[in-house]
Amino acid sequence: MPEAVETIDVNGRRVLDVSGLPNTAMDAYAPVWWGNALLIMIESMTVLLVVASYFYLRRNFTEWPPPQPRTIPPLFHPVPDLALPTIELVLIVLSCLPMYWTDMAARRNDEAGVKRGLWVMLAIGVAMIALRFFEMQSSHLKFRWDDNAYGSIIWTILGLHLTYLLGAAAEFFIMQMWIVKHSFDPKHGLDVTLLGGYWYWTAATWVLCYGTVYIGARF
Amino acid sequence: MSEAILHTETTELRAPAQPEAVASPVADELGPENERLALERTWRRPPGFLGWLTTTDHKEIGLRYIKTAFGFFVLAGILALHMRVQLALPKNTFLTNDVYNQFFTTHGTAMMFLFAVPMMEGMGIYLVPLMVGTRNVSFPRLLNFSYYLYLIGGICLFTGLAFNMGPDMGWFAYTPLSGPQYAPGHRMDLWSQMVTCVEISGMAAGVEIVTTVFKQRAPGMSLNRIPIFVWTQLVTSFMIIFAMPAITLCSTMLSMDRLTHLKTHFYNPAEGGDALLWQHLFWFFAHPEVYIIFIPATGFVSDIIIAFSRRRAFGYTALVLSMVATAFIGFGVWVHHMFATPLPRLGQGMFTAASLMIVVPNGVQMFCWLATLWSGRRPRFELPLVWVIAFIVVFLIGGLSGVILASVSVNVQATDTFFVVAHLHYVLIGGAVFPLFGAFYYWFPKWTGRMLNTAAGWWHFALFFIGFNLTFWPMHHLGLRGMTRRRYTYPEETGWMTLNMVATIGAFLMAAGVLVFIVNAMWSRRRGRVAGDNPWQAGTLEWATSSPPPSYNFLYPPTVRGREPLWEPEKEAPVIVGLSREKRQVLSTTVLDAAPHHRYDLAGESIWPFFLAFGVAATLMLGGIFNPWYVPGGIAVITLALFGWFWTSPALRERPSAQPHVAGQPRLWWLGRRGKSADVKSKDE
Amino acid sequence: MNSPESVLDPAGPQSRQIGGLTWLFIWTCVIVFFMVMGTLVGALAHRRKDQAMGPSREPITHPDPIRERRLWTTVWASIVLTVGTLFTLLFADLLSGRAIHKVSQSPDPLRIQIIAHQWWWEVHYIDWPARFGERSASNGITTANEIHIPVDPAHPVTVEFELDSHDVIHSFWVPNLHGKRDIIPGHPTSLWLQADRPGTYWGECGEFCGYQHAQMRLVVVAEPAEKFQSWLDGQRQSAPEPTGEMQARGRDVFLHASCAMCHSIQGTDAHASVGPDLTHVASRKILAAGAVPNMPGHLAGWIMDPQRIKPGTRMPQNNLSAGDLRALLEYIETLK
Amino acid sequence: MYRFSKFRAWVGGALGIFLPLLNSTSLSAAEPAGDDGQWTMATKDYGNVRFSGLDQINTQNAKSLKLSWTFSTGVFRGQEAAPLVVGNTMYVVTPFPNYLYALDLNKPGTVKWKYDPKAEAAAKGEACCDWVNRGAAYAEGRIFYNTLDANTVAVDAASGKEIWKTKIGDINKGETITMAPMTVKGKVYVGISGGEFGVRGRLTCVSAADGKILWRAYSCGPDKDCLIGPRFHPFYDSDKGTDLGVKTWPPGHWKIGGGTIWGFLSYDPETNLLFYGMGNPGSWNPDLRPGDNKWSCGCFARDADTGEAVWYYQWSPHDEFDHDGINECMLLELKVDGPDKPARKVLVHPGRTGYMYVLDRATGQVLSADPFTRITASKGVDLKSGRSITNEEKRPRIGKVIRDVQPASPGAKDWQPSAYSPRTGLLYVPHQNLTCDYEAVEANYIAGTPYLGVNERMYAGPGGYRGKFMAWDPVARKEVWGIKENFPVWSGTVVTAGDVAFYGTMDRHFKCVNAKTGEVLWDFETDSGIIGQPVTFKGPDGKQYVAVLAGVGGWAGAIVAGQLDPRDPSAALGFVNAVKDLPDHTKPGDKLYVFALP
Amino acid sequence: MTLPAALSCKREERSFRVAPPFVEMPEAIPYNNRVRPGPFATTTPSTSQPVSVERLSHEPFGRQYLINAQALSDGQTLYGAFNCSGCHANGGGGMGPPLLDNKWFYGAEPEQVYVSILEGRPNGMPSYRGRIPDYQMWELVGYVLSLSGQASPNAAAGRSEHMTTALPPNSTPREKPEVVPQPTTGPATGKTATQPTTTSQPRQNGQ
Repeated sequence: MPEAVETIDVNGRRVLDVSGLPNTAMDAYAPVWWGNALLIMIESMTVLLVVASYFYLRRNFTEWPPPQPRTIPPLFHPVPDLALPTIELVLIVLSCLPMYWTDMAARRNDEAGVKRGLWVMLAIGVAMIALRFFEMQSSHLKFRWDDNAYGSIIWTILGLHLTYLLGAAAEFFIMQMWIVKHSFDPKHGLDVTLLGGYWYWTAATWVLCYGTVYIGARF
Repeated sequence: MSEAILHTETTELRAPAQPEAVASPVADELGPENERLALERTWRRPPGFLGWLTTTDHKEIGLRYIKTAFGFFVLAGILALHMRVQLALPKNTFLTNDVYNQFFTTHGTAMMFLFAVPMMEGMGIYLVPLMVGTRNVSFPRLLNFSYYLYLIGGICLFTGLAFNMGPDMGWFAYTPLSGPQYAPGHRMDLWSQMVTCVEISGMAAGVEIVTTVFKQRAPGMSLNRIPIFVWTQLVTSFMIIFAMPAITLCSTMLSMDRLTHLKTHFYNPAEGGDALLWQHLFWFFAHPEVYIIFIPATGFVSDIIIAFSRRRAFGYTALVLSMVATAFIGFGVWVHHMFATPLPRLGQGMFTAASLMIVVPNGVQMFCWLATLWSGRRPRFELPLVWVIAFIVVFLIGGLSGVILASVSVNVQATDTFFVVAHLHYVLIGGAVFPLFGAFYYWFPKWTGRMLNTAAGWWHFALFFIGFNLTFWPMHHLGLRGMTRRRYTYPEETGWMTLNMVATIGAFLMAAGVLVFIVNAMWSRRRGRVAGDNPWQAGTLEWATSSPPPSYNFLYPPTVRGREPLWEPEKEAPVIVGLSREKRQVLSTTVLDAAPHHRYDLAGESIWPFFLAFGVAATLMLGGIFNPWYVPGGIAVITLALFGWFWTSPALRERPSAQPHVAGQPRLWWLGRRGKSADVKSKDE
Repeated sequence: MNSPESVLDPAGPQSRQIGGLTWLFIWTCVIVFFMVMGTLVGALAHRRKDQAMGPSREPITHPDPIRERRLWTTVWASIVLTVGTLFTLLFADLLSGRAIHKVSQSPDPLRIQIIAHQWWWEVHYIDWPARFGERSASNGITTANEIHIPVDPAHPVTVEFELDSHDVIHSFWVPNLHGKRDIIPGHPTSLWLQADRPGTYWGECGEFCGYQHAQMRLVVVAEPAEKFQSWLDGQRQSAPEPTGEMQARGRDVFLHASCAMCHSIQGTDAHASVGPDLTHVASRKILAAGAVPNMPGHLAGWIMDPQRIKPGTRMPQNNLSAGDLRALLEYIETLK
Repeated sequence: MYRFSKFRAWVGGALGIFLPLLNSTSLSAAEPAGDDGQWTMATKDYGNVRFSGLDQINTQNAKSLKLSWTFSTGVFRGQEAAPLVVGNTMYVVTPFPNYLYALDLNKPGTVKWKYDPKAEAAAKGEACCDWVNRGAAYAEGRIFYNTLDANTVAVDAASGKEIWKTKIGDINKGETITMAPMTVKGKVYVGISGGEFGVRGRLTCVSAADGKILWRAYSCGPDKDCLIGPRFHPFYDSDKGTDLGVKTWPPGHWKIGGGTIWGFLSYDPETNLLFYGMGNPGSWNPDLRPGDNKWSCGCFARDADTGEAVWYYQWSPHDEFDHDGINECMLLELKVDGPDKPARKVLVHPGRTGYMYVLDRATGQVLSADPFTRITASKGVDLKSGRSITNEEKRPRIGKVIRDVQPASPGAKDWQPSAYSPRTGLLYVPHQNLTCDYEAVEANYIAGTPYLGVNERMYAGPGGYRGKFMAWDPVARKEVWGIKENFPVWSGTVVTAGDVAFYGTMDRHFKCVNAKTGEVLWDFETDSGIIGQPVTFKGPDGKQYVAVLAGVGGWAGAIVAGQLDPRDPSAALGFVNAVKDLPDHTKPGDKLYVFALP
Repeated sequence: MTLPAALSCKREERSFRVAPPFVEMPEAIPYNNRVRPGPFATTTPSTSQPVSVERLSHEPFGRQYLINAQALSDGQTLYGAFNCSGCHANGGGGMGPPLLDNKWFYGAEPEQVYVSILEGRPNGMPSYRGRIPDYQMWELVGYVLSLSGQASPNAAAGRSEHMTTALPPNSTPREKPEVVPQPTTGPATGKTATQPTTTSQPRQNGQ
């Protein structure tokens, strides 16, 4: 285990020689991990506040979701469709597994493994975005964002989560590009593990959003 | 992107790994001078406009933050003078109501969002790396990004004002007045996008500071040895991280409510929205915001008191814990801004209790300062200390009027009157600007290498202190006599004229004080007395390097043996060697004990952060004000910038540097350097 | 420096409670302030006798532990004192809150509905103790910017204000009588108060509400029950028929120019409700929510060029011929 | 069989009026005693029963009904009128400009004459819900009807010459007339429309002879104006007291208090009482008019000669959702007390509020009030106090959308008249299944402009269908059968002794159904949606004919008639949202269809 | 970024006071329409109206209101206060024709809309002459035009704090105005049949 050595240099000063220390670190030892964790904290706060707003606005309605008068025939208790988001839920929860493998591959410095994992994750990310695209239609959600406060808040929750997905997919893509173009190195290994953390968080957030928008509306 | 660079680097990166050659004490034959030259080459920012634009030096950006924020302070102050002139006489016609509304809104907004918070961030950005003994912040490019986003946001606000598009609904922009129906045009859109810009920038700075403090402290600077100012910055940054999402969220919701094609209903009571939702979200941010401004100021106070009473802080742990407690409780008192709204009485009682409780940690801080002063050496009345003493006086008044406002019954009388105006100015000017001026006098020598002129400083102090009290003390009376805030005129029979006139005179005295300070600063930075490294014989690490510090901060980064490292009897704490001279490398330490852990390469200059800031601002401003269809385009720009940023950030393992520095600067370096030295002419030539 | 609308000049039980509480808080704060100031002066000026505390500039890195402990004792004592004070204050606040709540309950209040508009107050008397007349919808009155309430020491009359806003947030505030109550669209609320001495109390809109927030004032006239009764009865009358030719012409002007598009006068065909009800406008003390006193000259100016007096107000500029204006003023003067 | 002809027009009013009336009263009690085959008033009879004794068309042969002839009026607006058949002439009133056509039934469809009242065009802007007219009345050789610009005219039935024209209201104040007048004993009773304009509702009694106004009975204001005197004995305490028409309003508000009368009147010759309902109080927004707002949204029984009020019952005190009380009051004798007890003289009112009210005709006591549709706006009717129980959750508030209020403003059933068959003992009720989102907003009274203060958007209630044609058993107090229709059933209905009932739909179907089972026997597709009142009569050739005007419009069809923009759900006071797809199903029409068996 | 700001001058101007001149309304012009809202008028006082010629000086008379946010917002308020919404709903129409669409019976030029409000129109539009000050009429004109997207979308009113109805003016697609004759009694198909017709040949399309 390399460590910093306290010694006396040629000029007779007491010095702490850190040249023996590694220049890589993983997890909470790496500053980037902290940057990532803090950004996740910021976003968690945002998600929590949006969800809190959801329940705050709910108090203003006697029925939730309210009837949808725009369509013919109008809808009473127009809960959003469950099929797509449930597929998303299953997909994103299951996708934590390949993400985990990728994460582990990165820790092992297994370039092929990381590449393989990133391809899978990129595909999953794109699939999620595609699913979200189909999900974010008034025909599924039953409301437009400008119909009433209920419509506004559910679109906002889904849109917010969509930006997380977009961000994740973009990161999978750029990471993969880098590894294909250059080669795998510990810095990008660290990045892949951080991306893993971010993805787990995105999945957890979706569980929360799903619970709020889809399950919450049914009670 | 430069193909050439990428290509060569690719091939080099694929070369088999070799043990890394770093400067070792043995190799350091030429000693400090060689080290200095090498570091100079590595850390100096590239010359020219592009270099200026892309800089990642925390000192440069920190000072820019400070200067920019001070600029907004002056502008907002000028607006305040106009308002004071308008209010000096009843039924005055100096300003029209429309202009007055724009002025007071811009004044409040600029002071809160563009001056106070960024100023504190700027101070932190400048001082924190120095105080923890490292060479730069963890994410230097993020710093560049956050500064430009802030700058663009601020410029937009004042440009808007100049073009009759100044926001005019008050700095807390209560819906539905700020909503689409009652605030026509784009004034409030501009406001909310400006707020979003500045808060994103603030959050970036918060992340920056937390990581730097957690990961880059000098070896030996365990958590219980962190200078109090750094603690304040740490706590503040955490508060930023938890509080600011609320304002970005609620201002985004406001924009969406107002925006063409979106027109959501978050705040439309008819369609199930709620005007109170805005108030909850806004105050959930804006009350902690007060502490975000105030807590760093207590850091100035603590450090200045320690330096002048010449003893280590009395009750260091108590100070830190009370600060943390303040931060926690600060999140639980937002409702006291809403006591006049129809809320359940029980809730109000709880929030009263919480609001009173916050006095306790603040009281503890106050007692610890007094105890430090009491038990230290008899202080010399230098200007920094004088400002801090004035702070204690003035802030105490503000705090006590805050106690008065914590009571529901009294609050419903006093809220939204000039009593609150007086209170908040006593708290914010007293709690932040007084310490800030003290900090200016204290750290000015560090920034410029020269002392501020003392005589002018005393004039500044006298004018400002007297002016301040003349301005704001009468407002307590005005408020209790029924003068509501934000009114552009008042009838004569109210009898408010005399006090208003006094306040106006005071405002001009304050302005004169600030003017004296500006002249003093301009003059002193070139002609002031040379300060030397540590003019106050203070004990924290920023004084361990030259004034102003070199681009790499410390020739040999220090290690720490105590809480006030420069005062430790054992002067011989070892210095750090073995960091790469060719790369912008810093030592990363562990979070709790600050034990050396690994070497960490920082990113170098790049145009992408600026590009990203511009992209984000343009997306927000165009997409959030005019048409949401600009957003996809903006996202494309943002993505491109992020790709560029990522692509050019440093890899952890790089090719061994065979030669001390790269010969010849690549033509397109500004697209992104990996923190390696550019060939910059050294000073000796 | 005498000011008519002062928090510290209470005229009702609610504001008296608050006033007392305010004084308690103020004096506590004054005492605390001077205690801290004394300590501060002491800290700066006291002579350092101790050896370790001598005149040297050497920093003290290891303060004397005994002294430190003594200091800690002092600090702890101060903290305990602070907490104690705070509890006292909290308790006082809760007590006064309860007291206010208690005096605010009345089974038979005078209920006044206030609708805050940009930038005036619409006032409806919707219920009252039986002695002030038959309680039916038609016996209520509608006025603007001026509220009369009875003062009756024998049988105090509690006034319940039902507050609502249909545009933006306003805040109802009469400093002499009670604290503010924000009127938030979508959140109708109520406020109870009582006056126990006659007088004219000014009120303000407490929450910034747009261009004329500054000139959205109201006046509360607390008067003995008999006077109040006669005022109430007077307000219940329809507008008198014009007597002279000039007044008749004035009414014609009112009905046929743009006035009747927004205002109503009971007893005529004008029933519009965008602007204040003018049935008894001449009996009011103020015009335009306190922007100008109610005098013929001001009234003329207000009718002709309201945007000069109150820029942004909803009242449009008018241009009546001199004769018509005179006639109109003469008619309005009869609307006592 | 008494038969009018122009030669016998001199026969006195009393006699002339009485006979059809005797028909109806006797009919309501026992077997149909035949029918003269005429249709002399919009309601067919004084009891508003709309039962025709003709039985040529019956459940067996109805499926072979054929179009006999058509007539195009040239006015492409909502055709709500019932054609009159007197002798060999059919009289058709068009929407504005309110032409009156006399068609010769001997030569089917030829125009004998046309009368143009030259109604003022400006009235079109003052009519809330299209420029409709609900028909005319015949008596003494004269046709009486109302024009949109608030005039009542008497036209010589033979020549088409105007005999007199009386101004009943002032369009400058938003007063228009759309209702069909009723004539009794030489008097013409005329209401007024304009509840959306804050007019002061009243019933005007005009002399049939010369058009002089004999008396007016206001729906709000002092007792003197409302003709409330010593004879007034309402059943419920809340209606007792002096000057309630003033006291239940904010000061002076009764002057703009609405309570208009624009539905059908009923008349009971035995007691010489008129029964009619009043419309909504002035300003839809209830916040502006605290109090019960007497005498709006209720039902008056008045002496037909003097107009003195006898009793009053309020369907919806302090009306919150524009639930006008103008729906027809059907005068029936029903065994409501039990099969063994004697039949009781009752007044049946299928209310806009969604309740089927059965009132004692003599006292105004509510015997029962049962919901005949889904109701969320109220929680029932308290039979003790007679008041409907408000649903606090759905109370309109300014600036707050109250969702899913059923019935919506057009009510569970609007003006479209029902019919009653004494043969089946069932009521045939065309109605709608609409709910709405309702937001009160500030309202400003300016004479001659709408006085509403409401944003509303209607939509189909649960089930998705918007209209229903229902048979209701008033004794068993339940629905017997119902036919769900896509669009509101805005047409009237008629039931015959052949046990068939006719109604039309807005998507252009004219249907004949078995009155006992609800089976659709015959369905004819017309040019345009039907909102008119079908009538049946015996032609000069002795055949039974069925006639109806097809031309969509009215409130429900305003989107087509007025070419409104469906992008605004609040258009046409919110009805557009409920029938956004109507333009895909029909275009405006102007045609009279006459059917007969081949 | 400063570009939109630079464009904002006119849009964001808030000028409440109408500058003189006042013009005398020529009462000699006969009413186009005898319906005049408000209390019944026997005589008409000789009011003259403050006219808005110089309210903003950037654009030609009448069109200045289409680019000023405050004027359009005031117009929105007045549209409700003067009960325009009663007949024209939130643009979808009702008793009056819709204003959201591209069909204009009497022309969509600001001056034509102004005359419609001032003089009324024969098919039911009342005349507001003398009832609404001139500059407020112009504000109404601006708002009415903005309903079909004729005003600058940057200045047009956003959604109101009410029930969601039609698209707010700032989101309404700009319609191309088209002058069409009012279908007074004719069918929607354009065929104007005012003569009664009778068919004796039954057309059978039912059973």
